[in-house]
Amino acid sequence: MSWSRHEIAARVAWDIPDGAYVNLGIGMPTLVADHVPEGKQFILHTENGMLGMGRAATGDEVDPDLINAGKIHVTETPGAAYFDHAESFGMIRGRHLSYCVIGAYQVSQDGDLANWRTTSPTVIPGVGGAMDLAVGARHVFVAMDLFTRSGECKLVESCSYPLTATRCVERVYTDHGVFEPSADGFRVVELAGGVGIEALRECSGLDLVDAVAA
Amino acid sequence: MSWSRHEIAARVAWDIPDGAYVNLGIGMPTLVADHVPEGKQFILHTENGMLGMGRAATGDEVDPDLINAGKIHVTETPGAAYFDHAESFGMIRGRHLSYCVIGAYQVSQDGDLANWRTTSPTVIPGVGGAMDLAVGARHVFVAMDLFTRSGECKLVESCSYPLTATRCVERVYTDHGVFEPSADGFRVVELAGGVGIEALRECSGLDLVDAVAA
Amino acid sequence: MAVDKVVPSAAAAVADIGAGATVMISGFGPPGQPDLLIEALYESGVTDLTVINNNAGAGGEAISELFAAKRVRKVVCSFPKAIGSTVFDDLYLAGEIELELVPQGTLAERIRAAGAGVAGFYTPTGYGTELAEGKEVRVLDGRPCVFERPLIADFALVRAHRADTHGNLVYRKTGRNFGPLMAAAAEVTIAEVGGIAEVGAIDPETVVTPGIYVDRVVLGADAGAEDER
Amino acid sequence: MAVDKVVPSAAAAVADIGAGATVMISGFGPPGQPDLLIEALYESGVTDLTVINNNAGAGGEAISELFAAKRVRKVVCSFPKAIGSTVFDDLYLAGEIELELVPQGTLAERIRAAGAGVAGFYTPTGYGTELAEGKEVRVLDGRPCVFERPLIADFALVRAHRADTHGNLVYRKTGRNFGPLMAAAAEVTIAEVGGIAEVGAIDPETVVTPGIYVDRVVLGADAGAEDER
Repeated sequence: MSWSRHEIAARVAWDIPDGAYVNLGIGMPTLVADHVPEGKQFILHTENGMLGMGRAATGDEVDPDLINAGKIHVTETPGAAYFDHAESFGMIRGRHLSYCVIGAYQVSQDGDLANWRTTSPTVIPGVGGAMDLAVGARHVFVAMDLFTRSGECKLVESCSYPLTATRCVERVYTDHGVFEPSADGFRVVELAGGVGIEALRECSGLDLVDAVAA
Repeated sequence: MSWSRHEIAARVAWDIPDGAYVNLGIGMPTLVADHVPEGKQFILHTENGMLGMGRAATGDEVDPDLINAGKIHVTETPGAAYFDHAESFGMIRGRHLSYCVIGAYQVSQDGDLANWRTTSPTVIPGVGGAMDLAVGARHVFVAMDLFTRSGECKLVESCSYPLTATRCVERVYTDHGVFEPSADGFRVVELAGGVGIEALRECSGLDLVDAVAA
Repeated sequence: MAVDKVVPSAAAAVADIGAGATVMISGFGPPGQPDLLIEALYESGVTDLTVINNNAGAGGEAISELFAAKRVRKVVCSFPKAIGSTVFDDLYLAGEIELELVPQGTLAERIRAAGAGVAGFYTPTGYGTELAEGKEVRVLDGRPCVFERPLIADFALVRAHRADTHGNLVYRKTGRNFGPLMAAAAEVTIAEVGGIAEVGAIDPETVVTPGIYVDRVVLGADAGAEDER
Repeated sequence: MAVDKVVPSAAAAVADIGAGATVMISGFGPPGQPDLLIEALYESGVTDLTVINNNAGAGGEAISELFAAKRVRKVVCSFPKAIGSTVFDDLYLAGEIELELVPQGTLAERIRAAGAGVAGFYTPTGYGTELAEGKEVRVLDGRPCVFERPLIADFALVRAHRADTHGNLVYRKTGRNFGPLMAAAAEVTIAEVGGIAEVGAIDPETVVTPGIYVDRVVLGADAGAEDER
């Protein structure tokens, strides 16, 4: 059976070490914060100028001056720090952030990432901090469904959507398993229960390398 | 009679407007702070990370963590701010500092400045913040004696000492008068009492332009 | 004379922003957005502006009004899409506004470069993407990088938490964002603040924007009795 | 596990600094100089160092000892001349140490660039002088500028006023100087501090160096009973 969004998030959290400085994108990546394994602490970065971000604010916790990059009201944890945008993106671009977890439209087997715009001419383009995170974080993890709603595989030989950054993705966590871009094509690191590598090869049209630990 | 060091400093202070952000070099330029005309306030910058520097500290005022760029213990004035070296020199290079007043070995009639090293092979070179201040401050004023101890004029056609920056000096305040580099040679803006322009032309070998206000 | 940068009204503070001016506006979402100054800019009737902001009309009515009234010729931003507003979208799709889209970190760094006198820099961000098309690329330490230039403005409108009369500023939480960068990058910087203190009331160790970068200080509409002088 | 970057001794903190390492040392004069860490570095016996510091042995005995013992192969600084010390001068004139002289603002900006992932930049500083000889020059906005590269280090030894256990740092007065820049520019950053507080004890608004840049925290010799935990 394929993994749920929460199971994907938990799988990502499992791979991030204790004490890591982590930036979580909007959507499925945000769920990673809810699945930090016991005994681990992640320090969350939000690119609008904060380290030590806490969970979403509720009720009286809402402070009009405290939002995350998704413009959601959040809380502050002990040891937090505020800084300006130059410092925040210097931190990203300067490779200080240990992990970022982001969504994607497509990931190519070279590790190219497409996650900032589709090619629709009626959609206003907006890039935000996606390109900075993709080139800057030491480890770029993608969390996404393996297939689009119309059934197309989001792991591709080469991206047809506009690129966010080249050769940046280290791992892709999906509902069907965990994949790693490599020179020989995608390596299949782990499969959700009941998912067969042969079936995936067929749907995706990709030469998948079986790297599932015995 | 030629001007004293204090008279030169007072003359510089006269030309700096109220509310200016000013960096004062070591030596004669430092004296400018002692001659701020009544009704004016200068906000002093020291490149080791402070705005709102006060006078030299004495007795109990000495704080081991509070020195100026000359490594002298100083005081803090109301409205002071501390910042790091990148901010301090960004402030300088970004043309936020309205005035800097510095000493010089030589100033050329094009406004080139030589003030960081002589050509002696046994002297250790050290540049500090001289080059940054010379290119960055909106108005670069030089305060110096017009002649070296051995009688050579420090205003020159072109500098023989290593340059600090090209075409940066706006005015030169000396014991014999005030000079401005210009395309036509040095303009003599003001002369100390008893100093004749003809005599200066003779000593200096320069084509001085008489621009003394009638 | 004692330095005092406090201006009596937002209207007076923005009065010399003329047609064709380039104006930076701080803020990321509502935090850090100078609402009163943006409103005063709108009321002034000024046209043909170039606006540098992280967004393009998101996070506040005042800034959306400015766009809706077609006072903005061009916007430089990282994320023009606004939740709950189609003002920019409609103008853009109708070809009535120019958009320069810049990755958020490059936007911040270009503004920082303007303030810090850095004439240009190389960044890995954007390499190989359509946002770097036509830009110079150079391989440095084995990594292809894109050449970027400073973003300078005639005016910066920034929002801070408190000021003193010298224009020293402190911010509050994620309201800091672009404020300190923009304050340094414009010829004239106008700060809207939640409170104004006498000089000396802000701990010199905690000042974020030193007064050297600030030309005018205006009390925000929300400040009310918060003027501490 | 709760994040805790406090290391029991300066000796332990510098133990992995090996021969040939590039080490940044904060300080401008005595303020901001990590005396205990420099002493521990000296005691460790490590050789063949490249030191990046504003000076070269000025402002403290510990750093002069390091030079005098010929442990430093090269120094990158803006002002090697020390008042009351000829240690560096003698080595330099004897050709026993390499000197890379950098204008102070360019030194700061190159360190800042390393920390902020800027691969290179153009500055007007130094143009037309012997310190720019051999460097690429480019005219930008009508002004000739010099191309400069980031200064990266293996280790940074910085001095701060206080830390919390996450490595968040605050500085004191002109002791701030190069500390925040160097902390971000090195692979491993070790902070010597005057006091260590529990996490949460430092106001998040006043943190100057966020803990993300700091790997190890050591209590300075002067701190004594100032450990607030």
